[in-house]
Amino acid sequence: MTHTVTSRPPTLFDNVIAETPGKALNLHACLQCGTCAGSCPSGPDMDHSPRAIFAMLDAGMDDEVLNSNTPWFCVSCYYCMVRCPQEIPITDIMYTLKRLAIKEGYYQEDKAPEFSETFCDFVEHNGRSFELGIAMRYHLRYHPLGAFKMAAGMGLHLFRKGRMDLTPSRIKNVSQLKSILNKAKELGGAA
Amino acid sequence: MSDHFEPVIVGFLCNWCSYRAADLAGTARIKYAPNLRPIRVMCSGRVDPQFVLQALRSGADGVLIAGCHPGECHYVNGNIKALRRFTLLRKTLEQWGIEQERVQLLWASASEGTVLAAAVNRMTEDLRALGPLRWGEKVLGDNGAAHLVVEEV
Amino acid sequence: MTDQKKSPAEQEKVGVYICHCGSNIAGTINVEEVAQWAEKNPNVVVARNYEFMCSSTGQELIENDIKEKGLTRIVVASCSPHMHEKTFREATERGGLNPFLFEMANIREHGSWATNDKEAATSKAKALVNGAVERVVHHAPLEKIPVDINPNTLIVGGGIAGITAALELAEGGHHVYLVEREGTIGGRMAQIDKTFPTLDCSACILTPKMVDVGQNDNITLLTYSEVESVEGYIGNFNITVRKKARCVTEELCTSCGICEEKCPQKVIDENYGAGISYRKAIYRSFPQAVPGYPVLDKENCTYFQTGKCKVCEQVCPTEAIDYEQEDKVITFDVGNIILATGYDLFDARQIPQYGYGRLANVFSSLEFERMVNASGPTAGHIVLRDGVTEPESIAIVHCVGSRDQNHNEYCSKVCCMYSLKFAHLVHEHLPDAEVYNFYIDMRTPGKGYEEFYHRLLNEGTHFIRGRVAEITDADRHPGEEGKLIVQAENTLLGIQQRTPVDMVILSAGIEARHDAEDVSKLFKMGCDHDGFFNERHPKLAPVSTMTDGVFIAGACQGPKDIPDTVAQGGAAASQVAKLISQGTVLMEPVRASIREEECSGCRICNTLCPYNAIEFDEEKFVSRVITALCQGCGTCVAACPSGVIDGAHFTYTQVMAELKGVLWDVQSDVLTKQEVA
Amino acid sequence: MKYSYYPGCSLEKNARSYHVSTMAIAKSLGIEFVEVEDWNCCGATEYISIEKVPAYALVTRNLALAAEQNGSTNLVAPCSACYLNLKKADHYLGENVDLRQKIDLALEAGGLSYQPGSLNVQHLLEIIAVDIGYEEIEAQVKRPLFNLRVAPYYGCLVPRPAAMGSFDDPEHPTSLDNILKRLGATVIDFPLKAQCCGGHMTQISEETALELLRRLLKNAADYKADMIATLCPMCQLNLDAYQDAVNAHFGTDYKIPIVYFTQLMGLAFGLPADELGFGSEIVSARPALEKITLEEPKPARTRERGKKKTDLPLPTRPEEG
Amino acid sequence: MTENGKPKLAMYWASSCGGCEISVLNIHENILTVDEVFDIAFFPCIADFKIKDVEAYPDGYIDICLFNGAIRNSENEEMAQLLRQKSKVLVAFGSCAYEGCIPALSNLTTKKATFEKVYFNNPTIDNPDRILPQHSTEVAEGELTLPHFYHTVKSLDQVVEVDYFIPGCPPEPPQIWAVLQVVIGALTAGQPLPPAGSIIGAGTMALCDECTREKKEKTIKRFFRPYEIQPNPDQCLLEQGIICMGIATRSGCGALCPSVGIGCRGCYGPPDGVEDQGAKMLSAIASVLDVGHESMDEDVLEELIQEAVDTIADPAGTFYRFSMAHSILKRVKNGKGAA
Repeated sequence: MTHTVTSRPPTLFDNVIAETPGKALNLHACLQCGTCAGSCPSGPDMDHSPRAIFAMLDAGMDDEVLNSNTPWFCVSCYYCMVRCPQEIPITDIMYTLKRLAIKEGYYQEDKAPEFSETFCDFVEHNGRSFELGIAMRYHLRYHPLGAFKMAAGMGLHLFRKGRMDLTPSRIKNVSQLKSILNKAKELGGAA
Repeated sequence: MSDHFEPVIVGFLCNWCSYRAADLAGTARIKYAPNLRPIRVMCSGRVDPQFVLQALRSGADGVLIAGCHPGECHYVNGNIKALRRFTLLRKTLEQWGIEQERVQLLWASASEGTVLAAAVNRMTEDLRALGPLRWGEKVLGDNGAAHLVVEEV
Repeated sequence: MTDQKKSPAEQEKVGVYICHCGSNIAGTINVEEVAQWAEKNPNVVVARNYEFMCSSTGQELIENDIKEKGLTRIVVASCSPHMHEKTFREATERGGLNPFLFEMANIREHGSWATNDKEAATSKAKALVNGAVERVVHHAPLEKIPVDINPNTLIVGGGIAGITAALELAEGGHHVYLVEREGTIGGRMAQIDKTFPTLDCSACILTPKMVDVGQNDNITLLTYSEVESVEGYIGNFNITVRKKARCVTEELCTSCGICEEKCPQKVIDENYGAGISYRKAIYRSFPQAVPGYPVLDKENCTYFQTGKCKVCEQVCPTEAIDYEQEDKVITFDVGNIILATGYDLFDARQIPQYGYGRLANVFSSLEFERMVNASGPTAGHIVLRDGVTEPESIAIVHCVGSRDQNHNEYCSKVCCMYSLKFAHLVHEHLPDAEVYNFYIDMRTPGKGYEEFYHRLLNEGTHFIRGRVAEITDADRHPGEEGKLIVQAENTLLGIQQRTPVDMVILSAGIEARHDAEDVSKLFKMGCDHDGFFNERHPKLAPVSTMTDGVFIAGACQGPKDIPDTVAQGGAAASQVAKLISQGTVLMEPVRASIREEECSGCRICNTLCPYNAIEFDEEKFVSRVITALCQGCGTCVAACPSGVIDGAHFTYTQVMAELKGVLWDVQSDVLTKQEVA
Repeated sequence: MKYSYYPGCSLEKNARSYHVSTMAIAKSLGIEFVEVEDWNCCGATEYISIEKVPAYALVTRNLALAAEQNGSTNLVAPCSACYLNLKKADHYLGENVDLRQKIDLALEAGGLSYQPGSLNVQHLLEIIAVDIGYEEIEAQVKRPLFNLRVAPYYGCLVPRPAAMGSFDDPEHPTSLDNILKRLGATVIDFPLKAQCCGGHMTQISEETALELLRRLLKNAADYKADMIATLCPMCQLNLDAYQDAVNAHFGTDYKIPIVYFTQLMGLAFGLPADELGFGSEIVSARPALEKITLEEPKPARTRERGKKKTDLPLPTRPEEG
Repeated sequence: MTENGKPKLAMYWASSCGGCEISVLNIHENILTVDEVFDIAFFPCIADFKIKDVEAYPDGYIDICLFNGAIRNSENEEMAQLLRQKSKVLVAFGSCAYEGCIPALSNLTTKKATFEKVYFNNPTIDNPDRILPQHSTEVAEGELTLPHFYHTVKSLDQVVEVDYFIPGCPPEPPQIWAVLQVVIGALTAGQPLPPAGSIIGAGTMALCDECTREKKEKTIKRFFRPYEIQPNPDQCLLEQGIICMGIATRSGCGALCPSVGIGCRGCYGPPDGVEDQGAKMLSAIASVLDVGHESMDEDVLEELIQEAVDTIADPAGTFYRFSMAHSILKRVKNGKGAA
């Protein structure tokens, strides 16, 4: 694909493409056909359909895009990506939008970032995750009521079935992992 | 000449497929390495191995022979003869110490402008990595010191 | 020894003309610099640069310089020779020189358009110009070779394109061989019910033409036949056709249809019936078939499979059934060929999320076309797969397999219009049914087409702008039970919609025939990367191909509606008629010839010519080229170990001169003595 | 056959039964799994939402370890998310030079390195369906699952995205169907077989997640499935642990057990149920398993083509064609 | 040397085997006529001359000099220069002087590799101290010198201007005698000489012209080395898969080798109109290789053709056995290629 090089400062549209691996350049070729939004299992809960997000990116509506809950409602099912007639890596773009929203300080309160951040925090210290422990910590920190509900409901079930750990396992070489991740952070910037 | 090396590729392009592929690449404004110097022949079967040798002798860093895909030759099977000659020539050139990348055979149909452009780009990169051939100066020493060249043993 | 005589080449006076082509060339290449540089070549008398060399003033420059400056050779550096070689050869000739004393350097397609690097483009242009100058001084005057045109024509494909072309030629008094793979001519148009936007009955306008074909003495109709080989060249093709055994003696058959009626073996008619109806093992695709003789389908015939039955033989009143009949191989000569092999429909099973083949009430467009046809399986009633229930709601899905990188990137051009036609037919047949058309963009360019769209808007069709994501029978809510749910984003509202319907029609796109590539090889022409046949020029030669004497018409060249197809059939016929009335064509004199007195008779060249243009003289022990058969590829020239075969206009000296010319800047300064000598 | 094995965090505890049953059938099928030593979390779908380079570094550490430890060049993950993350990292690192260089440097800080393309990342389903093959599976069956109606549930991350070369159709996968059929089970044509279970949506918008789960349970129930067979710990957890919540929220009464396909394979191979981790599911599988009979049910009528005189022929499907 | 009015004849060998001299003597009793007509001015093979003698001649003193042998080292070149200066007519006599011949096959390798082979890695050599000949060696008596060994073997015309070329390895005696007769005629009876630069003592077209084997259309499936098959005595050898260079070789020898069942080696060089004998030979036989068809898969096609081509063991050495120095490329790339 030929891509015209310009000297203007990069827009959010450009950044999204630059920060997404794969054939993100195809985003330029979006037909606005709506296959992504039509395919999306959580589409009805998004405040803009993925297609609309792409139109907004093109229109320079950066604030609205980064404020949107759309990427946070992406369930990573990849239907949009395999169906897109222009082969746009839509799911990967949703991940990029999340990262950019965090970097730019957007995103709505009590939405996914905290969950993701809790998760990452945990993995960085232990090398492994235990989703239920993480969920519990996340709820305790952000939604105490939810934590109670969870503990009393499915948490209890799982605990009984021996499927819920209260003590996480830890990998042996945590220091190696930490140096890798620190270096990666240094190289990666926030996005 | 500066240190920067731009390889020179002579291209023998068949009139019906590859020459038109290059036309199409241009018409479609596909930008590719300007290192190819195309010569039109009616068929890749017209390419006499002497042309290839002479191109190398006359300063080219590589030669690209391009014809129609097997089965699509405008003259039924001229390209098959080109392939047979190319295969034997390649084996002979190997004895001459000439790297395989320097003489390449490509099938590019009239609709494959992108294929041709990509092949030229790739070949240019190959040759850039190999460095200049400049048979006259570097091998035969045409620049004067020619026959006095005494290789230290 | 070296400078005693000037080679004749150095005595030529060359004129060099560098074209700006507006900014197409001059925007990237420093044309002035190239011209000034070229003038330094000892053979060059004058080098000019001019804005448009192909303009009449540009051509006059050449003519005047030949006359005034006594030029003997001309070089024009401009576009591809495939574009203007002819133009400048003619200018050269008008100036008084043999047109072959001209050479072209392609500095546009191969130069200015291929790079943005001005310096590199300028230096490449110098190399190409120099190559042309060094070459042209070795050019020799040549005369074109006249070739007679056989007035007969082969037309492959008996759809509306082939029918049109055949009738045009036959009615003009020329003989045509019309070869059709199926048992009858008619093609896709015979399957269709109504044509958009006029809603004419397709059969009503097609069948009279089919009958005309059947009755025209100038048309040899070869149905149930396939072309096996094609040899020769424009004016003189030799064709071999295999006429498959239909197990019916044509001379005896009266087309009464009793065999078909009595045949006990029912077969799904995948072809004409689009898989939605049945036919017998001995069958005519439809009652108006031309010719009217049936075809016996051996693979499904009970007699051929089990050895018992022979019902058709017993009921035939004229003893026309012949189980022993064998394929016939027919050969004939023609001067020109028209390919009108049509298209395949995109197979919607490649998009599993649309459920075709899994969900019974998802239909392909051709299935619907047959269903709504009065001669179809339901006599024109629109019903669900159970054959009885009338749908109350129908979704028509546009762009199935088209405009999709995963399948075909191109727009199939006819689907929007036929989808609108379907919507109209539903309204007509089932006035109470709701119709939903799901589209990405509504494409209705054509006479009366947009008006037809407006008519459908008025008829109350629901148009939803959004490409369908999936079609499912998995209901979520009570309203969806037992329905097919069409899920798509209504992009104009920005919301995801689930539309429950009874029936879905998939408007599948047009694809190249699955065997188009084999056919293109058979006729020695090319396919584009979508598999459609390549035309010679997308604008100016839409029905010609790269192979002289081979023309294309209709959807084999790309998606097309009926009016365009008919127009192309006519255009191809007129191209052929032009050649027939010319009687001869002048062929490029690019031909091989053997210097017999120097031929050692080694016979290396004897097997190389694909046209058998080289013969061996057993008396003189030398090989000889039959000029009329030679096509000028030059393979023998390259192979001759004695170097005694000359390839006119591509001689050893000419190519070597061009080669050294394009390498002017990289040759070593000091040549070895041998080369100076 | 020998494979490097990456269990992933879920299989350590929550999806223990998946791990246990995988190991059990591996024995029957002659597969040797060598666990990647000191593997770390793949980052699930969370890490990539926060930071790109560290997310790829995190996954790639596992690839580097697996390649270095040299158990096999085939790396198998039973968890869909782990599988996709590993495969995606390998793919994108090979394709994106800039990313590759950064990851090289990050790994170097930990004394590791990884050459993209040196491992073949596979999901457990792939090696069982493709490498082992249906014939071999059928040969191992000692106690067929006759009369058990199973909904084959693939979820998202194994069939999709297809760009990296999926072994099955991204829209309409069939490998699990085929395996279950060979086990003797009655496999329903589950329309939602590759639809989403909601993933981490349970933590973000329970409302959204419960609706997605409801659709799956309803569709399985509509098709009278006795159980749903999964191949992903996240799918299992969501459908199993949140089934109560779905019922409470929508006023439904689904009791569909969610088991791993490896558990069913083990059962059919004649292994004892308690060695396969049965019992750890929240919606008990016992009532469904009790329906298994020794006799083969009458073959379900094949699709009803041309059944009635009026019926129009139906086009064939590719797998029938 | 006394002046007796007879024309002066010289013959010198540079890098060659000596066969050319033998061939001259093979003109039998005619050698007496030569002696009668000519005065021998320089002919180290048959009479004792010193370079000093030649140097002492005035320029153009020698009427005709038959120079055989290629230019392998600096001495060869110096002698070529000297004889050019002293001769009216300089003839490149035999394949070595004409186009490099067997000595020039070493252009397929490097000087370094040649020395390695000759002075170290050779079963008949014992050279533990790895002593190599040096251009200059100091001894008590002073400096001893050896000629420079060139990297590339050249033909005579690549170092001096040459008037005529007589091809052949060696040139056939009847052809030699024919040439000498012309020269004698010119010198004694004032008959015309052929134009300068001509190839004399040979035909103009390819050898097949004088080969009596029966020739048919050529379709060759693979090639055989001579020991692999027993050729049909009447049929064209090439058609039987034996490499016969006759198709790309100048006639003149009377097709001696093919007539006894051996493929032509190509010693008469290319026929008129061919620049690079090897390339033409290569092109011709690859063209008639009857393997692979346009309907085949591209991969299969390439594989089949490669297989057939691989039945030719040493294409460069075979096709350029005699013409390496006159080929377009002349030698292999430095330090690479066949050892």
